[in-house]
Amino acid sequence: MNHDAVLEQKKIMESEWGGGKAPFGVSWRKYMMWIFIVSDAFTFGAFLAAYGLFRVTSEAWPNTYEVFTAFPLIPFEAPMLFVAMMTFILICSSFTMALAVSASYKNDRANALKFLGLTILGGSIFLLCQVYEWYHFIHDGASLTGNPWGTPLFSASFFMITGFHGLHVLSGLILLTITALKVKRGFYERRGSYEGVEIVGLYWHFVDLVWVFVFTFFYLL
Amino acid sequence: MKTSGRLDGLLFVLFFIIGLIACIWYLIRHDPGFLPLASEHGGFIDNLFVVTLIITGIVFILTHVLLVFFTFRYKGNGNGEKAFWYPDNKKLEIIWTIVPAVIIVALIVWGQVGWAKIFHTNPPDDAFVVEIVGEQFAWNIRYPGEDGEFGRTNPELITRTNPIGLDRTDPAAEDDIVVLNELRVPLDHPVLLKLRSKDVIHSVFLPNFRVKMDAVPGMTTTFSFKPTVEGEFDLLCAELCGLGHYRMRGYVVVQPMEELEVWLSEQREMN
Amino acid sequence: MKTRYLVPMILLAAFLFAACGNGEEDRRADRRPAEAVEIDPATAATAVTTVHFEGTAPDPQRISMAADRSCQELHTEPVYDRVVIVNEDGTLANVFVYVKEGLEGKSFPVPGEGAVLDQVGCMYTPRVFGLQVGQELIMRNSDATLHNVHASPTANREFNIGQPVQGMENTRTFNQEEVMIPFKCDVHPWMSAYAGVLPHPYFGVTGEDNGTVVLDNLPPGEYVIAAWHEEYGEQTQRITLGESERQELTFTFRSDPA
Amino acid sequence: MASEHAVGTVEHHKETFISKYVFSYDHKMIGKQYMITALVWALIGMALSWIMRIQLAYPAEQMPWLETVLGRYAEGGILAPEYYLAMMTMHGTIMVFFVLTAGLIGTFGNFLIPLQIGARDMAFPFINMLSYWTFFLASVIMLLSFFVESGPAAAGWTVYPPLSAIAAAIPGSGAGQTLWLLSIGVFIVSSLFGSLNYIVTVLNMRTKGMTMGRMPLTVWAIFIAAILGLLAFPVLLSGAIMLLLDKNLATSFFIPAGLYIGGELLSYEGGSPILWQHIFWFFGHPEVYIVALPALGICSEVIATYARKPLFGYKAMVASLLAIAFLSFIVWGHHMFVSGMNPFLGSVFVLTTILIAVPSAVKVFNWLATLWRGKLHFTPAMLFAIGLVSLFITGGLTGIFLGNAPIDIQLHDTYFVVAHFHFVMGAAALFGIFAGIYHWFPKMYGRMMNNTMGKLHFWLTFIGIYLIFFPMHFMGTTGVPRRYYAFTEFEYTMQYGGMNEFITIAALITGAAQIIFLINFFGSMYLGKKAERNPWNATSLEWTTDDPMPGHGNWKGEIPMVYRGPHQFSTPEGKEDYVMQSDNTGFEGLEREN
Repeated sequence: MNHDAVLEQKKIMESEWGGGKAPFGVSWRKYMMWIFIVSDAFTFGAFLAAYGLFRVTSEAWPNTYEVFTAFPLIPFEAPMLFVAMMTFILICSSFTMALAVSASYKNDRANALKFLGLTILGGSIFLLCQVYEWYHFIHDGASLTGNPWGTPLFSASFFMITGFHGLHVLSGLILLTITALKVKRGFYERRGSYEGVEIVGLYWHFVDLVWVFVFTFFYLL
Repeated sequence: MKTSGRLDGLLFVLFFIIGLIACIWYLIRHDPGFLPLASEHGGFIDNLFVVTLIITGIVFILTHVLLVFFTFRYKGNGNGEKAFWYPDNKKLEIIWTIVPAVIIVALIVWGQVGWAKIFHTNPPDDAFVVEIVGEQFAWNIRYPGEDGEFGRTNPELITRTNPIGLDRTDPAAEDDIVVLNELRVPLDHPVLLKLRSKDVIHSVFLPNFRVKMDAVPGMTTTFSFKPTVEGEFDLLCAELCGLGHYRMRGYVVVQPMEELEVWLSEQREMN
Repeated sequence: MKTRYLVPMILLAAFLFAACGNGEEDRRADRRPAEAVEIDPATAATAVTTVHFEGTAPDPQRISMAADRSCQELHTEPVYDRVVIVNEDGTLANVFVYVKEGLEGKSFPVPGEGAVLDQVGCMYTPRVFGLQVGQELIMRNSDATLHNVHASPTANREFNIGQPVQGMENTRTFNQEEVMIPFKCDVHPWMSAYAGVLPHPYFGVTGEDNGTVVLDNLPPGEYVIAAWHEEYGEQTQRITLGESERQELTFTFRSDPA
Repeated sequence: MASEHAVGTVEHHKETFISKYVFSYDHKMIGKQYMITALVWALIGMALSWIMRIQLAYPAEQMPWLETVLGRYAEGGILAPEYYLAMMTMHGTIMVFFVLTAGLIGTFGNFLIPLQIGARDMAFPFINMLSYWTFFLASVIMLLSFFVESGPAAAGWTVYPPLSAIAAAIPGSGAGQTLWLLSIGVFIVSSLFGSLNYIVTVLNMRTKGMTMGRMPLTVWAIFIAAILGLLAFPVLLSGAIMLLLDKNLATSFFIPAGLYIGGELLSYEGGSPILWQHIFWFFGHPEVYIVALPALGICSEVIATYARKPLFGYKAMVASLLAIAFLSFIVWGHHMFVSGMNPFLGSVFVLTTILIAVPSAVKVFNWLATLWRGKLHFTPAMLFAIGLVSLFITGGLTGIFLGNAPIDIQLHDTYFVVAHFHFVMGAAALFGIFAGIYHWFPKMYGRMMNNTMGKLHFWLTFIGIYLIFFPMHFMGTTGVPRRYYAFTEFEYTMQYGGMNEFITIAALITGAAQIIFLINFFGSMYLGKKAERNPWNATSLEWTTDDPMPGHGNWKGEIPMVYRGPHQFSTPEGKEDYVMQSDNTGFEGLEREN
């Protein structure tokens, strides 16, 4: 066998993609989460694209600044204030999630647990806010088949998109809770890797990112 | 590992030859081409079809001759004798990437010229306008009448005697003529079809005129063409629309404008 | 190692649940039989109902069967859409007359013989008819073309049966009382028929020869008799029938509600 | 990260019947489960096509036995039009999703990926097991829809609303359609589970020396198909959710205002039926390649093996797979040239669509070049692979007609389309399955299939496919529309009465020929000749396992290392006419160094 082939084989055996190891040092768990996120992004992408089409083709689209004006305990109208607050809370929870991941990297169990707890808190508040938002929207007469502000596609796509996102937040909260319990019991410490926290973190950032898109396209624009 | 195979190679050859003969026999005997042409733009479609058929036919026969010949010729004995070592040939591969690409781009460009003629040119102002409203399972054909304008319609007004919900309070609707399944168009005169649907998606298919366009509820689609042959033709539905899809039959009558106008005035009296 | 089967078990349970849920639907059809009524022929009463028409009947609309040439070939003379048929004696045909109230809680045997809805010459025959809850409805296609019987009830289950072949018959039954169920043929938009489904046998349709319906063999009592016409709607009258009594009722439909 | 790679060190706990055959974690068993389920579905799908064919050949003929078989779907021995459409819809759905998608990527993706890249199992065997059982659940739900009162879905496998969304429009759009949507939703989840595993396993679990460029073409094809599935299926999921809401909760995403159906004005408002078509075909066209690519991959590998030649232009073959996959996402509009879509968009789609012909042509020419001067061994697998090439050429060329929009005006929704996709997607993919089964059966069950029966099966099927589908080109050119219950209503379609009868007889015979396969398949499982470890003298890693039928974990000892590319047949240096990828001749000592 010629020398070149041997050299090449040597190079291959040491290379990142040469087999026998994970390219970029990313474990299969993390790959799976990334790939799932890409796939799920297409689900949301399809919803948002459909929403965009409804909006462009509808003769009149309600002005969201006139629709989402409720804020608990405030007697006057505060357009978009509530949803801006929700968005802020969710972004904060993304921030605490990042802190939890970095704490877990330092094997700082107490801080990891603390920031995970804060993330769960933020997520729960967001979800409760969304319940309020839905309650108010329904109270004002919106349903899947109609609403007082015009085309029923408005309320239907609102319920569909925020509902689908809310389901994601809910499952994220469940995942976070499980992860937090595992951190508390020292599962990751024993394993020697806090990767689980990082993976849930990826999912949580994704859910937040989707919300930013929903917020931009549905509420702001 | 021992395998027989002389027979298989031979069978491939036989199958190819017999199949080819059977096809040619059938083509000569039954002439199963497009239905007789009756529209202007259809000639382009027919030509494009025939040219594509010739090109793909050559490719089909060439590749199959090679495939069949190779299977016939290169039978191994299964004793571990080596085949010809030939893992790749860049030049060859580039050739058979580029050549099909060029042929295909030519076909696309030519096709697009015709496509533009069919869809991107506005029908003339004096085009004969007919509206076709599909429903399960019939075609409501509406002629605008003397004023050349279609009256308002409103689905809330639909009854058995007013199948498209024509709003008779609209002056433009007064002389509208609605008939069932009978599409009459003038000879050698541009026709503009406006298609709508009452319920599900239908598709107006006039095989002789090389016309096909979906009738989609909630929107109006159009197709314009020029009939060139007098006579009676078929109107079919080409989009699955329910259990009566297969017999959603309409009739197309092409006649000189004068005769058509006589018929229209008869219909107006009956309406 | 038990937990590894947890998820598949849940899936399996979900499937079984779905399978059972499906069975539920079929069981709904069973109805508890109410008390059967014995009618004494000696005391049975009779209500004779005549339906009159006043005013001018609208001109019948001509049906163009050019839409389906296999239908057109079945007729040599023009066909009219006869929604309003006024008989020579001034009575109105195709009125469905029935006992609307007064028989609640009683049950009557279901006739073994089915009611027939025929399709002849691309028209429904009869146009208006009645049948009992649970009685078979036989739908027949006597034409050599596709018909479909599309019933759009509200209380009963909707059905839509295609009949592509001449002589084809399909049967269905209705489980709920409903007056009237419209029938349509989607292939021939001009075709329509109406059926009244009642839990008792006291109904009839006025004919083209006379506009009288005799509701006999009724147990004595107080009733609401109704008459329904597809163009002019429903009218009701309350009557009390004594033993063996015979009463005559008259309904009058007017062309213009003056 | 070395520990991550060792996922494959399977704990050898005690295997029970349930853990071995039912809720198995072993990728090989899961692959077989997919295969058997898909075979059962294939039989059901075929039976449905028989019913359709009998109706088309003998319309309006009273066949009392039909009522015996179909019950209320054929009262009085006549298949009613609404149930003909239901049979047609279910035939399409079953074949596309449950046979071709699950049967190809599910079977061979699971069975082959770890074996061919040198892994002990998939990255996440638990998700792999779930993937099969969610697929099973989807199957059960779909099967249930045959038993609901109004019958299964009947709006075509493309389920265009409003027909599919409104029960009054066609009986199948009642409970049957709801179950259809649910089943497809579950199927998408299953497909997601599968894709996650395939992709991650290929990326992360390759044995030492197995670079991406040394993977057998089957793995490449399945890898790419998995990516397609990952990106295409979620879009269908979104669409299915919206359609389900439209159907059952009266939203109007896809349903416009003012519909008048069954004598009633419906209260929907504002939706767009065209949107569904965009969503569906954005999924639907990649789906075609999710089905086709694995078959093409199998075909490439089988041809190289039995031609005893390296696959000609391995890199071009991979590149063409990638090109086809990429293009498949931007061609969906060619299903909608006459749907009322803006004709300018049509022009764009013409370009992208017909461009797919280029990588497809490259594949065909490379296959031919692989056969050239080979030493061909005509095993059943090889015959099916050659057959696939022929079918792929035939079906691919007709795509050039349909992709060119002006011709499509005439041919859209005619039997020409039926012929086209049955060749290029249906039959070609089916041949891929058969080639794969004949080729890997010894590794699956440790026994050989019967050669003579295999060949008989091939010839009957191959000739049968041509007899069934080739004449449909003629019918389509004449303008015979598809999805017709009978061709009795138009004079020009009636001229094909004899042809329809001919096609039906061919379909019945071809279908019956599959019994030969079933006998061979199940018979060989128990009675076949015991297989050697590498009966075909093939080169890829699965043939290096210790037994013909490897246990869980695949290799008893260490996983072999890879020293060279796949399909190394008749190399000038080698002693024999094949060199296995794990053969370390010339590389002695390299392994120890590491």
